[in-house]
Amino acid sequence: MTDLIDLYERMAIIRRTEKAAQDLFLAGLIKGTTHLAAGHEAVAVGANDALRADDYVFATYRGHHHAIARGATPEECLAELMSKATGICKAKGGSMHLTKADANMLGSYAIVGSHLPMAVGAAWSATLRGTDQVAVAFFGDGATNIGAFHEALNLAAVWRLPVLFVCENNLYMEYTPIGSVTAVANPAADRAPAYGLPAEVIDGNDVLVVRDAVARAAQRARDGGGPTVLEARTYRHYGHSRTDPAKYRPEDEVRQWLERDPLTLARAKLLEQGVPEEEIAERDAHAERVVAAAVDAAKSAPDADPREAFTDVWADGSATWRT
Amino acid sequence: MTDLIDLYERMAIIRRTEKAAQDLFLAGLIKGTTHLAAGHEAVAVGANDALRADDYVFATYRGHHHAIARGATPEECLAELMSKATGICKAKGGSMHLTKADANMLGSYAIVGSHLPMAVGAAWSATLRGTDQVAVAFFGDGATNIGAFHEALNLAAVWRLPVLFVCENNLYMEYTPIGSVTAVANPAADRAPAYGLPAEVIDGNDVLVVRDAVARAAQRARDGGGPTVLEARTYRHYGHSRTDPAKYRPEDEVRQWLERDPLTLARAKLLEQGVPEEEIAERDAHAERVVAAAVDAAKSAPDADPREAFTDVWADGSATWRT
Amino acid sequence: MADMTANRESVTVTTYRESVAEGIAREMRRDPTVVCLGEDIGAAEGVFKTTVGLFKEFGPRRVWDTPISEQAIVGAAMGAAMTGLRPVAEIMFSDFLACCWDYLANEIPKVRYMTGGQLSVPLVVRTANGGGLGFGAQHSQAVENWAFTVPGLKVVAPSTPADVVGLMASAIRSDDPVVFFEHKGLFASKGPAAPPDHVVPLGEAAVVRSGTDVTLVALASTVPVALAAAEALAAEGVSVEVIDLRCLVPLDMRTVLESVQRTSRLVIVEENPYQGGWGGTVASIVADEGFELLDAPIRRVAAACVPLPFADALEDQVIPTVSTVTEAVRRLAAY
Amino acid sequence: MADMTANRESVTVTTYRESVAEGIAREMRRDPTVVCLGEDIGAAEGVFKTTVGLFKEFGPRRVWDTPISEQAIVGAAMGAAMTGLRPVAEIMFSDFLACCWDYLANEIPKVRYMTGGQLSVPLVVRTANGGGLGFGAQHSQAVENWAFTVPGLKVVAPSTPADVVGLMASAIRSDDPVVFFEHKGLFASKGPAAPPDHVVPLGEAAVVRSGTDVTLVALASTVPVALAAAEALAAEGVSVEVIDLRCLVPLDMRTVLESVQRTSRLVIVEENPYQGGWGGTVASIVADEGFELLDAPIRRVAAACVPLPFADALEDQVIPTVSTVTEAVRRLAAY
Ligand SMILES: Cc1ncc(C[n+]2csc(CCOP(=O)(O)OP(=O)(O)O)c2C)c(N)n1
Ligand SMILES: Cc1ncc(C[n+]2csc(CCOP(=O)(O)OP(=O)(O)O)c2C)c(N)n1
Ligand SMILES: [Mg+2]
Ligand SMILES: [Mg+2]
Repeated sequence: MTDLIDLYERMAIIRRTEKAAQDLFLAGLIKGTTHLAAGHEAVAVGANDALRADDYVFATYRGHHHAIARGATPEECLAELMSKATGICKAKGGSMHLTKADANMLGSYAIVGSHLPMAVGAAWSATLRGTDQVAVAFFGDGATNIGAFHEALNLAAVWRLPVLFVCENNLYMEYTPIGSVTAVANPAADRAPAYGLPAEVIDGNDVLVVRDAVARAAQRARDGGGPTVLEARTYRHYGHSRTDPAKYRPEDEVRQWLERDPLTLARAKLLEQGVPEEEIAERDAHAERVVAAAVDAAKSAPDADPREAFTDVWADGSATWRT
Repeated sequence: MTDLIDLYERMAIIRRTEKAAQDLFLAGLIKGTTHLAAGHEAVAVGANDALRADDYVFATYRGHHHAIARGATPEECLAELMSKATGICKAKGGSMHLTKADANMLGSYAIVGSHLPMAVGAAWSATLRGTDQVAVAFFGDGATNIGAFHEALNLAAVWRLPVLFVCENNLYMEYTPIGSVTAVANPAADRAPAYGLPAEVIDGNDVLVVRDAVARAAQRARDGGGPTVLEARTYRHYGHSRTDPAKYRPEDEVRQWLERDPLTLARAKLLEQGVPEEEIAERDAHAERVVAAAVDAAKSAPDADPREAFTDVWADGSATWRT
Repeated sequence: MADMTANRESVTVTTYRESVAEGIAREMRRDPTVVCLGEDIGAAEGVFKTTVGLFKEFGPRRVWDTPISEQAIVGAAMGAAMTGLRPVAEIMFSDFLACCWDYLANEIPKVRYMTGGQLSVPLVVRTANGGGLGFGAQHSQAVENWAFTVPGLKVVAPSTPADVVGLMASAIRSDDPVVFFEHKGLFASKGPAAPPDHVVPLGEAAVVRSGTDVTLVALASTVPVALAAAEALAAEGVSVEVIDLRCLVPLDMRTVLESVQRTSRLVIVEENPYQGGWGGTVASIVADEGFELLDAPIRRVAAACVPLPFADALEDQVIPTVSTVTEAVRRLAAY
Repeated sequence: MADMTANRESVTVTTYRESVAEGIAREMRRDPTVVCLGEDIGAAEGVFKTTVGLFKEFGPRRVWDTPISEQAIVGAAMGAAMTGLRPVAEIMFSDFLACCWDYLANEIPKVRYMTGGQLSVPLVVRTANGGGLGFGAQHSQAVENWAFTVPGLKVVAPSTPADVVGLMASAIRSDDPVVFFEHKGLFASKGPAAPPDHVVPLGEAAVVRSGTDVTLVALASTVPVALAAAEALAAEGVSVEVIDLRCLVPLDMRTVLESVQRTSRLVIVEENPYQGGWGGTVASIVADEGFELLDAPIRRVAAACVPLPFADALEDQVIPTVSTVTEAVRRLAAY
């Protein structure tokens, strides 16, 4: 188990990477779209700290935090977003598909809900191979209303697989409050009984709370106790994507959640624990430096090689579909 | 409300139609496949008696009973199965797609679960048009594990639509016991809370129980109370389809359920009510005559016109896709 | 009267994006049974801003925000269409049609036929289609071909603001189901606004530039590409006729064959991958019925058979560009 | 040694149906990471009896019955394939691919590419495809073309028992995802059993009958139709070469073009509707690269562009038959 100060630093690095991504997007250096996870850091960092290196993680288009929490460097992530040859997916994936397979972070998927069955399959595979790995799918509140969610949870429950379904409930699906399109108050947790699964609604902004809950669920899964549904309540600091100013969110709500910023909460706990302010400041400064260096490195990296457009379709590396 | 003796007669007609279909299939006069509903009669007849003529009904490939309960004649159904020009769908649909649109029986669908969202849409349409019609989707236990089920129930609940989800739980999806592939004991009813919906598990072999439950749910729906999930426990007398001998079902189970045959139950109640045996026998004989006449008429009807292959693609009746 | 400049100036210019909302609004005004549903289309006015103004004008009983439930959206639209409404369902990105493909492939196009004509499904499924914006493999596909493989769907893909309005009118009024592809890469493009009561019939291709040497058949985003190529080639003395198909079903092969009769040379420009593309069907019809008209091979300029990459520099390699089209036509003209 | 009769008799004959289970079993024996999942495939041995014996031989840890959850089936197979297994997922009828189309269209074929080669998905999705059995509009389609529109999937559709085994071996061993279409109408058909260790590489078409006048390109169920037509035409003095494509991806155009070089005439026989069919792509390649080889129009004999009707008499009108193919070839030979 990692010290809180180290978890704090990881969150700080993610936060700054997201800020950098936003700035680079606004500066026109990032094309396409981004879905920033600033505000969600505690879920990724807390969960990762409760998992083993050989456990599997699946994320959504809002997945920068999970890639970095699993060990992707800000540089390779930003390089990806900036269409650089050094991008983590060779600039073929982009912001929505950050993947760090060698850290068992098995991808970010941009079709809502699609990765839940994949995580079930990874857990199934672990069982069949006789390991005690677990698989974790992180997904949004909005994903709980799509068919794949239902099929995944039922299959995982019936086969009693070591998989964790972790919902990052940030109260909105894009611009629409989740409550207005969902029949129950806790979109993930309130569905768990429909699959006979245990569930917990947790504070997704408290990194230690997340770690504890995930640790317990992972242990149960490793012990053959089957899947768990965790619903981590959190909030995104930016709009849904790109330049969305998120005007649809009441000011009061935004203010209250910003007060519960996961970094603020962690900092308060650190001070409580007697960690000196300067040490925290040093960690912040370190995060700042790491990300600044990452931005510089990504900026000066070579552009993606156009020839890469025609590789990686098939296992032999080619894109040949006919003779 | 119809007298029980009349409901009995309707069930008897369905039962004999299914028997006729089986015999005709074995005699090689019906091609393709059939999914017989013998054993499920009480669900269709009971529900229909609680519904209005302007309510909408959607069924599955196992839908003969719903078509006939809504007013399709055994003759037009059997003619359809026998590929006759007089078939209810001009022999273009077959057993799996019996439809009686002018009785608001809006089709039988052969992709499991697909019609649940359609029923939601019909209920939505009724609301928007300011009528107090309700829509009913009948489906099997196996359908509760597919994504469309989940999406339909959530949308219906959120929009508080006048729709009834009636599961005919006959304990099996094809050859597999439903319990072995479903995470909860009552596959439909135990899922209702995930959508904040009321649910009831009912005796699907007791036509009066079904009628009462559907009547209550329909009234609630008309009153703006939203959807209800009903799970009618029942049993099929034949195999899943065609010539399946259903060897996978324990003898004891089959025997117990055959003792609870919906016709047997209704007959017992009639006798209890003091209806003379002869009157019941007369109804049986009537059913026998109706179906025998239907078989004869269907047999002697003209074969489907091959030119019909090229009609009914487009609203103008044509199949023209290019100039 | 002869003041052409004044006349020209009086033609209002609008965007393709605005024309989507305008096209829907016109039909909602004339027919109260037209209702819209989709994700974030109401108060938020759509992620592509293609439903701007609808919620405000028609309110929550005509414009419905849905959960992320593509099957429920299209399935409910189908049920509503059977029972007296004319739903217009939005699937945000056309890639997501894969999440409700059962409805497009197995239910909606077949129900009239398999019920022997008992049921009608007058609905429109609209969706933002195509690439060129750096949205990557799962948000950039041109998937008209998925729909094209399924008899029973009308398939519409306009290329200009006026056509968006005119084809939307036909699509919504159609008693047949229509899949309406709005091209993401064209949303910002401009053109003359549709006149009042503008209706473009389904299945009529437009000859958008006349020419005598080569026929260039295009659809949606490839229409401006084809026009730019034709312009470039004109400077070289190659006269290119450009046909905007507008619809894949009904497919206006008469216009294509008449053009090939004049030019004897055919190039087809598709945004989708070569394998399984609609251009194959067009080419095969011409190679059959128009075989004697041809003086040269039929060429298809289509996307490479790879998923769409994120980086612009890579995406440009994959999707046909003005220069690849120009080069293909130039070579064919010289054949 | 010279006793040909004895030799001939020693060739075991088997069915296409049995060959499916045999092909899977062989791979399960040689590779413990091969696992099967699907609806009713275990104790019930599959609704088409194409998994007979597997549950008995390999038990419940290798052969898994699933709920009716096509997305979970294929999605889980994908997750398992990324993490060390080689899953073989059954989708009972190919029409139901529409219920998990997102995985086939957007996830499985793209994940290697969009991760820059980080992930592999070595899986097989097998499915019973095609018509001719009176199963109606939602259980009879030949949907290879859905898969054909999506780069990144290998698409296999065998026509003989031995090819079923040999192509299954290649499919399961492939590190690329494969959609394996087993034709319902061929299940009962018979042919020589596959020899031990039989492996047919993906992407190699077979010239199943040599001829000099017309090339007939076929796939799966249309192969026996084409062969019967060729036989009938031989009696009339028309020499027909029949090519069994076996796979749509990789597509063996070399074999097709070489044949057309000899015959100068091409007819393509598809079970699927004409619109959007793979024959369009084949025709367009020949109309481009083989234009100078052609002495006649390219003809496609495909299904009518309608949903599939239930009644046999109607279905026969829609799907190509020996007589429609014979007639098309006869006319083309006389061109
Ligand atoms: C199947 C599908 N439908 C719609 C979308 C468009 N979309 C992208 S993100 C999003 C909202 C998702 O909300 P949620 O699951 O709460 O995740 P969040 O973005 O809040 O993290 C939508 C509708 C999509 N990507 N996939
Ligand atoms: C999406 C889909 N998957 C699989 C099938 C094949 N199938 C037809 S009926 C059936 C079993 C359905 O069981 P249930 O819902 O309990 O209905 P029942 O047949 O018992 O009435 C299956 C798996 C199908 N038609 N559609
Ligand atoms: Mg959210
Ligand atoms: Mg059942």
